[in-house]
Amino acid sequence: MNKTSVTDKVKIAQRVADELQDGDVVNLGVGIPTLIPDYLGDKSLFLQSENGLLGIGPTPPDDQVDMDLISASKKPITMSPGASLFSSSNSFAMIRGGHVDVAILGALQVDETGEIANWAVPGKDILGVGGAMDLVAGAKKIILSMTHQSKDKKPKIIKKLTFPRSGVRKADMVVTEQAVFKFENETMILTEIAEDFSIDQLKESTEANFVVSPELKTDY
Amino acid sequence: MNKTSVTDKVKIAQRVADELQDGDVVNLGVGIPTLIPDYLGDKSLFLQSENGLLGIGPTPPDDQVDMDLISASKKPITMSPGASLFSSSNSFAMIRGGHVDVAILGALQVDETGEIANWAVPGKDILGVGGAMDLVAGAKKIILSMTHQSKDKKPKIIKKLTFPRSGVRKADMVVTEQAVFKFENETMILTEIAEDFSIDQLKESTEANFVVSPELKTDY
Amino acid sequence: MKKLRTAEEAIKKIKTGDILLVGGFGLSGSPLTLIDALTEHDARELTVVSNNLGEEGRGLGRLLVSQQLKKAIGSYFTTNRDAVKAWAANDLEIELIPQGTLAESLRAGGAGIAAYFTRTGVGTELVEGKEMREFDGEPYVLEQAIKGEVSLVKALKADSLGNLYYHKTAMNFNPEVATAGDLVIAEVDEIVETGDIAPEDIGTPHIYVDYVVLNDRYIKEGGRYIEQNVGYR
Amino acid sequence: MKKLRTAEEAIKKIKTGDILLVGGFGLSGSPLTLIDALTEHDARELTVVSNNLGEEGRGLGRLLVSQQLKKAIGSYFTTNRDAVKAWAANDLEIELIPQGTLAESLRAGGAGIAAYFTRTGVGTELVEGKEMREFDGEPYVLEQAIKGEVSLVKALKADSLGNLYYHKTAMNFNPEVATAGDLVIAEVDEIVETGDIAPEDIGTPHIYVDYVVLNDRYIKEGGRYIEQNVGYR
Repeated sequence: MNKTSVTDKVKIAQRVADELQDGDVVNLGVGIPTLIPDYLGDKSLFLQSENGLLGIGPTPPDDQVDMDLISASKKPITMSPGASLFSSSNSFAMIRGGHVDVAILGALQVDETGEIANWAVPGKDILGVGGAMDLVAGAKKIILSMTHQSKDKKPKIIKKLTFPRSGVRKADMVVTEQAVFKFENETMILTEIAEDFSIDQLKESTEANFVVSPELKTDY
Repeated sequence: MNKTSVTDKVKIAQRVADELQDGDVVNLGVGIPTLIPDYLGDKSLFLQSENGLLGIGPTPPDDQVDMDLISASKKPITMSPGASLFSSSNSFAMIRGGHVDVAILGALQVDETGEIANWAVPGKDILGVGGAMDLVAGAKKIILSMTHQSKDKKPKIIKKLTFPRSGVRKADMVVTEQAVFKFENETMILTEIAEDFSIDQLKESTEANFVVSPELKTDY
Repeated sequence: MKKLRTAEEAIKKIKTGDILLVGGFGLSGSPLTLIDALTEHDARELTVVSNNLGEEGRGLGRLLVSQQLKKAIGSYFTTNRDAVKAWAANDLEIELIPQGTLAESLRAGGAGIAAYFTRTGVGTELVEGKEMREFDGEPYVLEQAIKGEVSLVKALKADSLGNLYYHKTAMNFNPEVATAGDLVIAEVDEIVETGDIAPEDIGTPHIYVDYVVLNDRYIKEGGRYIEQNVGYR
Repeated sequence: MKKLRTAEEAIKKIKTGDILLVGGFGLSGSPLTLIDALTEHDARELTVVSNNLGEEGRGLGRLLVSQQLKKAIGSYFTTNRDAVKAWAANDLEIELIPQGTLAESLRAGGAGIAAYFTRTGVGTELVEGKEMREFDGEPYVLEQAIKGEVSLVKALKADSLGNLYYHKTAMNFNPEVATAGDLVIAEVDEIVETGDIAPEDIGTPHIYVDYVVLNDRYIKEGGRYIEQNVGYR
C-alpha cells in the first residue's frame, strides 16, 4: 500500500473529484490535482488558472496547441464556453478576495491542525513559490491531495511542520491513497480509510494524532 | 474688466488651450475647462474622463446622444478613434499613478504658493468632492482656469487659503481673464497681464504677493 | 438560466441595516429596476455606498423619497437636493470619499486587500484622523477597503452563466462593486447564450454574480432609460 | 507611426543598474525580441522583476547567459537551472515574492498606491521583518509597490497610437508591467490602424506606451514562437 503507483494517484484524484460540487470554482495545483478533470463524470466545474483565465476547457489536440493559451502549469489548454480572460492582478484579486470555492493543492507536509507546507524544503534552494501562498490565503476551501508518505517513506502528515509553512490558513481536508481526513476546530479527523488497511497501520504511516470519526468509512 | 463675461471665459479657455501640447493627455474639470476643446486649432489632445474613458470625441448631435457614454460632467460625448474604456478603479489608477499629463481645474481659491482650494466652501454644506482631490494629487501638471475674483468681487488669488484645501500638491499655473501666473519654488510669478491693465490694478484684484517676470507679456 | 430571478425575489435578500454597494455614475450604469424594487421592499436603515445618490426622485434618489436610507457613502451628493435636505435635517448621514479612493476601496474590498496607502486627500479635511506615512519622501494616507452585504450592479448583457458585459462609460464602478458584496445582484437589459460574449469582453466573470434580473421597467429611448408604463403589472 | 522604434533603438534607453519590469509567464507573453536586443546591448548589473526568468537560454534566461543580471525579483525561478546555478554561485541575487503579491505590487506601482495590506504570505518566511497588522481580527502584511526605470511588455497587436491588444493568457503580467515603468517599450507582432482595436478590447491604453517595437525575430509555428534565421540582419 505504501508504494505510490499510478493507481494511487488516480485513486486520490477520483476521491477529490467526488468532493467537488457541480458549478464549483476550482483552482487545481500541479501534480495529482491535474488528473482530477478526468474523473468528474457529468459534473461541470469552473477551473480557474492563476495566469489569467476562468474556464479551462479540454486539452487541445497537438495540432491546435497555442502557447498563448496555457495553464499555470504551463501546459496548453483550451477555453470552455463562457470563459473569461484577465490580467494577473485581476486573477489574484479573484483568488485572494475569496471568490474561488476550492483550491486543490499538493503538499510536502501537513500538520495535525491542518497547517500546510507546500512550497519549500529546508536545506534546499528556495527559489520558487508561485501562487501557492495566494491560494492558501484566499480559497474558500483547501483540499490537499497528496501521497501519504514521501518517496523515502517519511511521514508527511505530522505533529508539527518541519518544512516552512505556506501561511496561517489551514487545510480543510486531506486526501491520500491511504485515507481521508477532515479538520474541525484544529482537530484532525479520520473519515475514510482504505479497504484492507487497519487504523494501526495508518497510525504507523501517520505521525500526526488523529481522532477516528464515528462514521468512519472503511471501504475507501 | 472685473465683470465675468462670456468673453472672459473664452479668453481663459483660449489661453489655456495655447498652453497644451499636441498629444497631451488631459483631464478637463467642469466649468471653463469644458470650453477648451473649441480652441485647440489643429492640436490633438487625448481627453481623459474619470468615469472610464480615454479619448473623448466631439459632442454628439441630439439624435445620437447615448447616456451610456458621458463625460465626468455627465454630458453626452462620443469616442475618438483609438479611445479605450475602463472601470473607475482603472481610471483613477491612471490619474493617481501620474499618467495624465495635465489636469485643468477650476478653483475657488489659490494661494501665493500654489495651494489649491477647489471643492468646498466653509459654512456651506460639504457634500461633494468628486475626483478633484485625485486629480490634484495625481496629474503631472495642474493648470487652474478661473475667474480672477469671485462673483461678489472678493479676491480668489490670496495670501493664505481660507477655504479647505484640495491636497498638498500645488498648482503649476493659473490663468484668469486678467493675468497668467506661474509658480516656481513656491513663488508666484506674473508672466502675462491683460492689455490696458496695469500692475497696480492687478495688485488690487489680487491679494496674493507675486513677482513680475522680467519677460512679462503685456498684451494678454 | 439558473441565476435568473425577478427583481422582487432578488431584492428580498436585502435586510434592514444592510450595507448596499451600488454601481453607477449618476444615472449612468445605475441598476434602476433593482432600486425601484427595493423601494417596494421593507428593508430600512440602509447604508448605500455609491458615487452619487442619483437625482431627485430618480435612481438611488428614490430611496430618499421612500426614507429607507440611514447613510450614504460616496463622492458627490450635492447635485441631489433631496440628499442635501435630508442631511441638513439630520435624516441622512453622509460620508464623503474622493472618487478615486471610493473606486480603489471597493476594488480592495473584493480583492483581499484590507487597506492601502494613497496620495489622494493628503492634507485635507477628508482624511483627518487617518494614519499618514511617508514613502520616498512623499506623504500618503491609509485608506480602508469597503465591503457590503449586497451589491447591485447594472450591465447591458449577461450570458446564461452570469458573465456580464458593460456598455461604454456605463461600466464605471460596476466591476468593482460586483467584487465587494457578499451577495451580488446584476440587472441587465438582455440575456444572451453562453459564449456570445467574447472572453476578453467579459467585464465581470460569472463567479462574482449570484442573481441576474432582467430590466423590465425601463426602455432606452433617445439614448436615455425611460420608465415604462408599469400598469400591466 | 510616431512611437515605432527598432528593438536596438528602444533598448538603448536601458542603462547599467536599471530596474527592468518584464511581462510574461514563462515564455508566454514574453517580449522575446526586446530581450534578445538587450543581450546585444551593453547595460549590465540589471535587476529584472518578472514572474520567472524564462527557460535555460530562452527568453529572460538569455540575460543569465549574457551575464547582465545582478538580481531577479519574482515568484518562480526553480524551473530555470541556470538561475539556480547562478544563485548558488553568488552570481545572482534572488528575491522571492508570492505571485499574487508580485502582480498587485506592480499594479500598485503604476496606480499611485505606495503599499497595501494583504493576507498572502502571512506567517511565512517570505514576509519576515515586514509590518503586520490585524484587520477585522485577521492578520495582514504590508507589501510595497514595485516600480522600475524601464518596462518591457509583449502584446499581439498595437494600433498606430500605441494601444495594445493582448492575446489570451499571454496577457498575464503585461498590463500591470506597462503601468509601472518610467519608460515603457512594447513588442508586438502586428501594427494595425487606430480604431481597429475595439475600445473594450484595449488591454493597455496608448498613454502608457512610449515605444512600440515590431517582433521581427520570432514567428509563430505550431502555436509556439520560433526564432527565425537571423542571418539576413
